[in-house]
Amino acid sequence: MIDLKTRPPLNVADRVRAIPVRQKYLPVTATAVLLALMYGLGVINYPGFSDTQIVLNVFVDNAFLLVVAVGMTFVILTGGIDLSVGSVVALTTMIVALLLENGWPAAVVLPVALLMGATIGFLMGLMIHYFDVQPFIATLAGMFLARGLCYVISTDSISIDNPFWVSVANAQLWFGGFFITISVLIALVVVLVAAYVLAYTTFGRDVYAVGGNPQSAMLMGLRVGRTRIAVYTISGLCSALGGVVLSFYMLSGYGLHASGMELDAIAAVVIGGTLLTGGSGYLFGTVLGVLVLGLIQTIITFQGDLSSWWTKIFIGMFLFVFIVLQRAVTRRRR
Amino acid sequence: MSEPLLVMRGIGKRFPGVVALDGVDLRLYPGEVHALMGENGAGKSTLIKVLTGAYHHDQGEITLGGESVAFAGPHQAQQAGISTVYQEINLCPNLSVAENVLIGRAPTRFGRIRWSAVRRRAEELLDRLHLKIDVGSDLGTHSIAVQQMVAIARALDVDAKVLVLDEPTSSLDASEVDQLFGVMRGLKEEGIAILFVTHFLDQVYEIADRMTVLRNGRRVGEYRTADLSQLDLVGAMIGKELAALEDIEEAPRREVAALERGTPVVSADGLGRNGAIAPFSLAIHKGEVVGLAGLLGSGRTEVARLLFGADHADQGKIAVDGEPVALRGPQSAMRQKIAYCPENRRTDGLVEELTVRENIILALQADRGWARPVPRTRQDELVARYVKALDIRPADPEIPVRNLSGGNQQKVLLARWLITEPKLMILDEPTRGIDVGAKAEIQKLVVELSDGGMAVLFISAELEEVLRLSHKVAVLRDRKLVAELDNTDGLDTDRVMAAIASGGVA
Amino acid sequence: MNVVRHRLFWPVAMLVALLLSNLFFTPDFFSIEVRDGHLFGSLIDILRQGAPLMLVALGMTLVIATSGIDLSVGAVVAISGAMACQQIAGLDDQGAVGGVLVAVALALALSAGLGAWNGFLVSVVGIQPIIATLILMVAGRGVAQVITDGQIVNVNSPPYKTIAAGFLFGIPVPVIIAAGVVALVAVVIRRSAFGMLLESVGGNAGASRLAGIRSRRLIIIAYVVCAVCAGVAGLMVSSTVSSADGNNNGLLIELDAILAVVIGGTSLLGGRFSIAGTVIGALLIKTLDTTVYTIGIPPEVALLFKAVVVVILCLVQSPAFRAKFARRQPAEVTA
Amino acid sequence: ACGGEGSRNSGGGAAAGKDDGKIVMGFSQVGAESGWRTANTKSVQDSAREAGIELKFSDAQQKQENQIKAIRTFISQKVDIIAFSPVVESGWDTVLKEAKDAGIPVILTDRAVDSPDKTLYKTFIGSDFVVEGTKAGEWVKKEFASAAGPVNMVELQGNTGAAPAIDRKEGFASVLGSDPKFKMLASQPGDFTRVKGKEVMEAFLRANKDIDLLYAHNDDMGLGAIEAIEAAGKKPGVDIKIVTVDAVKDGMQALADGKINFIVECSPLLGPQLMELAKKVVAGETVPERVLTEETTFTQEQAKAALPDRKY
Ligand SMILES: Nc1ncnc2c1ncn2[C@@H]1O[C@H](COP(=O)(O)OP(=O)(O)OP(=O)(O)O)[C@@H](O)[C@H]1O
Ligand SMILES: Nc1ncnc2c1ncn2[C@@H]1O[C@H](COP(=O)(O)OP(=O)(O)OP(=O)(O)O)[C@@H](O)[C@H]1O
Ligand SMILES: O[C@@H]1[C@H](O)[C@H](O)CO[C@H]1O
Ligand SMILES: [Mg+2]
Ligand SMILES: [Mg+2]
Repeated sequence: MIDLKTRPPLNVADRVRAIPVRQKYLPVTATAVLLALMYGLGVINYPGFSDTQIVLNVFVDNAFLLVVAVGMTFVILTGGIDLSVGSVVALTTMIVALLLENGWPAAVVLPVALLMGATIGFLMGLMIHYFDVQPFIATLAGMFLARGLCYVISTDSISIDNPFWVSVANAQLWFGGFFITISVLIALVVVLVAAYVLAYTTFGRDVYAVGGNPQSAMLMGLRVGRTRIAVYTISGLCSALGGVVLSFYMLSGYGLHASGMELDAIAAVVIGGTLLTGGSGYLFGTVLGVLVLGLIQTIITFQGDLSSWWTKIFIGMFLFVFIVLQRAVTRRRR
Repeated sequence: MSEPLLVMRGIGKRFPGVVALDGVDLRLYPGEVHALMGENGAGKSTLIKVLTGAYHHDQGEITLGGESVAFAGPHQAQQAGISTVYQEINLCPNLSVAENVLIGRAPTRFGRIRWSAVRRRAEELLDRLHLKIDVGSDLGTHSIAVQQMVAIARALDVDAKVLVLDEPTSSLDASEVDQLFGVMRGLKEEGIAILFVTHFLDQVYEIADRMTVLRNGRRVGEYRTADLSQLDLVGAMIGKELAALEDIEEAPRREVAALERGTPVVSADGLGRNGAIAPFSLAIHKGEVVGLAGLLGSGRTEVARLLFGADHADQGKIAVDGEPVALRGPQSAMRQKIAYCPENRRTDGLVEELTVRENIILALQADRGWARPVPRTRQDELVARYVKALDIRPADPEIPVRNLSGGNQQKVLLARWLITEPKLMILDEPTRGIDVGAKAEIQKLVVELSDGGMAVLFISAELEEVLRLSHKVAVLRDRKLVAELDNTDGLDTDRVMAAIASGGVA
Repeated sequence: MNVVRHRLFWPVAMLVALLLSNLFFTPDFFSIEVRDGHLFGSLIDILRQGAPLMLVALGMTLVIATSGIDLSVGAVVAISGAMACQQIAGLDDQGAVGGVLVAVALALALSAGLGAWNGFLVSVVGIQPIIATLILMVAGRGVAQVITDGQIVNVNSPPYKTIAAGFLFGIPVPVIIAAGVVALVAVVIRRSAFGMLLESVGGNAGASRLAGIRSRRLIIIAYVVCAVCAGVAGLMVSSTVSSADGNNNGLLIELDAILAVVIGGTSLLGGRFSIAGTVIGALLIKTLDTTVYTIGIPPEVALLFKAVVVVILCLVQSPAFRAKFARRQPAEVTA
Repeated sequence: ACGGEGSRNSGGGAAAGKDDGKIVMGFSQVGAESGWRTANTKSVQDSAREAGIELKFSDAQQKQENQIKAIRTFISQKVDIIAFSPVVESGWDTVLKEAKDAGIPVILTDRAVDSPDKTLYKTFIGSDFVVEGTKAGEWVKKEFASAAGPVNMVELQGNTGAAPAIDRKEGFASVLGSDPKFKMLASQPGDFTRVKGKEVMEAFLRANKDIDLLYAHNDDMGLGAIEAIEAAGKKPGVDIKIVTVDAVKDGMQALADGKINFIVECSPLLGPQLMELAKKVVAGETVPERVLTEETTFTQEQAKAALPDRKY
């Protein structure tokens, strides 16, 4: 009989296997390279673009999107989708503004807002897991619900003048002539925590497993239900936190805030190389995806002579070129 | 004997339209290997899924260590000490091998997974099965056989009282089966109860102490292996005395001389694909069965896929009936009347939510294009013919193929390609997971097809089967075609093994 | 018993319930009157107003069957209307049937081209459908406005007006068009092998390839049909008010369309699809809108109302939910 | 000082043509959601060209956060002056403070902000939506003064939550809300669009047999509603009186044709006034805190007279 141990090393096979390992990082790498190219394009074409503050502004202006996209990454990694995020962001700003207006202390308002977001996410998770409602639909209902609640609270915008909120909103952290805001710090912390959770905790790995094949994950004895409910809860929580960050950014609550943000968040995650079918992707990619979207906007503003409709076409073209190039780089032979 | 560790009593389970289990009893004692036997669709996998809570049963009771249990899901079953390898490999292809072995119970410190420990532990476990692969690689990049081993390694890691193995050996070759049995014997000694499903009767007699036989969702009986002859076992499974078993055992070896080798139906000349298979040349003639032998991962599937155009060859030529052709994809291969039954029926073969009829008709229809539908009456006629010929059960062509048992799904796949009446049929592990009776049928079918002039490329992990059916055996090793052996009197499993081992003719 | 088990029982029940609730507020809700030989009435309104959504949802069904999704349908609605109206506005005689037909043909050809573009990105370039079609969703409204130079283009063309406001045999033309397209697509799909092959590709793309299905072609066709359906819807929408508004026509129709498809029992994961289900889904959504107006639900809670209906519908349709809460006698089974 | 052409490539400073004497204005527009808005954009662009002001135009695609981003980018580009149309009143303090710190003056157009700190912007030029609603209400009150009542009214609102929708509703109600003679039968959003306006009006007509007056928050919805009224076999402007806001060309045409009875103007043509103010502000002159757009109202006769020179 043949002893498998004495097999000579699989030379060809070894080589074959060496590639896939790196291939995992290919989408993220491609995004990073293309992002750098895009930045270069801006620097060459527009005076003043090379200013470091421009890059920092992309973070300042997109901190809330980043926070929301982190939650979305969890959901998409399990193969789901969350359309409710934009509305939950809006609802959060609304609730924050309402409670502050009624004189609630900031220390109470903050947890209440976060809890509200997590609860909505949790309920959608229950619907998806226990009642087998498709994520797209369950979260679409969540989207209607949250947006609807905003209008029930008020159709008008409510401004925030709570001193704590105002001081956080206006605080600028200066270093060497450049500044970021507290919101940027919050976003970065969220990113780091989430990246750690995904890479190093049992829960994080369950997320990937469920995305790889939920049926298998169930049979492997993983708690699929708990994981799925948890990711929607996390997404709800991140949306609420994103809403809080947005309320720092806008100092107001308004039912029309963050309209369409779900698509921005999904686009950011996917541009970052995460597959919508789940199971594959990295949080770092999501950060890059948000930067790509932010940079597109900056370039268009710098361009400064586009009509409203050409603006739309340009955004579309940027997305197109970006995604096709990314695709070309990562395409696998078969 | 001591008290049974696990008792299932009066288990009933219905699916829409089918009674999969009807009052089934099962007893498992500590320190025994217990075989669960039955034809395709008898209810074995269903019973296992009921046991582990993957399905909820309608009737009956389960006790473990004397206590009544009802698991809400595999997670709870695992917690209670039941470790399971399911029939269709259920792992996550997107995760690394190491993670697949350990996910759900990876060692942590302060909530942080210790990745180095995970890798080490996975390597140890795979080592027990003598599998040396890079545990950091993605599981999905490995062949089914390797995945199967990984699934087993995963089950072995648990501190289990009961180990359930649903057809773990279906894609393993002889030496791997040996490794597995070695491990199973060790576990048995430790007092673990093992429930084992296989369609290989020899394996049952080699390893099992007792067995429970199912037929049509009912328990036929519980036997000591020593008390039941192979023939009686088959009789119990099938429900009648059957000579089929002897038929296969005594089937005459294929006569090479009887074959006229004119222009090959399909010939490959220096065909190869970088990183997948080294350039090889192979000719398959009208009415000839060519067997592919090799260890797992040796590149048999790669050969098949290149010949079908499923993968793109980056060197070499293919000729059909002597005419050079370019295979740009499965469609162009089908134009040349080449058919391919893939080994992984779930991912590469079936469309699970389509019906049996639709799955059978699929390739024929694809070939005609969407605008020229196969008339319904013709569909029904063709499908009925093959459902009958292959004895597909249940014989209702309008149920989703998902609801069929593994073996019957395999037959559906075969039927799909048979109705296209190919010149060359490539069968990649067509008998995996098929019961004795059906296996005999399929082997008979291969003989009939080749007698009728069809060329067949036959891939199987069972060397005996390859030798029994093939006129010629091509031997692969490490993704290289190393030998081509005519199936003359002198050829036996030992010589093929030797060829595999040495990389040439012994 | 068997009726209750039917896939479409719950959507239909919900539809009936909504209609009945209207009756409660508007006693003559069900009355259909004949005026000048034309049918009028709330039910007719729902059918007529629902026609564009029905068409868009129909196309969406095919795309979803391939396990794709098309977010760009709203933009295509806008582009098609813009193209047609811009074309007609440039005619010397806007009442000329020939000129209007040319405009319509141009608009639909353009829609088909956009669908082919989406299909190309998805099946040839291999971009995930949601992102591939997001590109056109974003850029498409811009394109529509470029066509009309950012203006709302008015037309004064009786033939064009007919598309949305005309009557044939007393039945509103849009209803006839929608029914015709639905019937045509349904027949072509079920009579040919298109539907089955589509379901196969959506159910298991890898296996379909190995079975020799040319999935690229099928997928492109699905996106083209979807875009053409959206194009026809775009004609209807712009014809209702004889003007094309590139920025607002078809706004958010993609969400309603997807919702209609899913309510109708087609899974977003692809594979099996139901055209009848989609039609019912679309009618249900349109009835929901009408109900909000007729029973006077305040705008602030209208969305909430919609959310509640969607949730209830999802739950009653979920077998898991019914098993838990509406426990009925165990299913009878025959071997 | 030197020619405008060279400044781009002259490198060095981050300023986009800072020292060439030409004023650079960053203008952040909300979007292009209606014909009104498009006319507004065009007016700003055209008058900038005429006034010799270099315009950096940015479209926010209907999102406040995009407007804030654009303003922040303008600040880093070191433009001379920033102008923008905030759709929402609140939420501008932070970024306006940044502009102020950078020494860049800001002009608000179209809509005010609710900031208590009036030093954050130089001036606000635009219409008052509440006043528009009031004007509409007052016309209705006069028109039906001799009617016995009750006067049955329906209302087509703008997008739920949009400022003009809220204010026009409020202004209208402030005049008629307390008068029992006027009954608001139904009020639903028509999203400022013709298609939606028609659809909602159809439902109104089915549910309410007897409607005397339609108040639409803009012309477009009114135009859609006219189609619905005609399809229902009634005469718009006669059987059902119609009052709308905006006075865009298509609306004026309908008014002249007798299908609309009264339009309250909401002029999008802020451009010339804006450029004038901008020059003054950059030159350091003082400007009034509030500049109202020159706006009027139109009856059917006035519409006929004004129609020939209506540009948008
Ligand atoms: N999910 C399901 N839905 C409906 N019917 C099912 C389902 N799973 C299995 N069945 C049916 O239950 C019966 C028993 O199937 P099971 O998979 O247990 O057979 P098995 O003994 O494991 O066969 P094999 O040896 O082919 O794997 C078969 O008739 C099968 O068609
Ligand atoms: N024992 C092994 N050690 C390392 N790698 C292996 C081993 N067995 C298989 N592989 C890997 O499995 C992959 C698939 O091989 P391939 O599909 O050619 O297998 P095969 O010859 O068709 O075998 P089978 O169908 O029996 O699984 C290869 O990437 C190979 O590296
Ligand atoms: O129609 C217009 C626009 O929608 C704009 O937003 C302001 O007011 C309305 O009159
Ligand atoms: Mg089985
Ligand atoms: Mg193989």
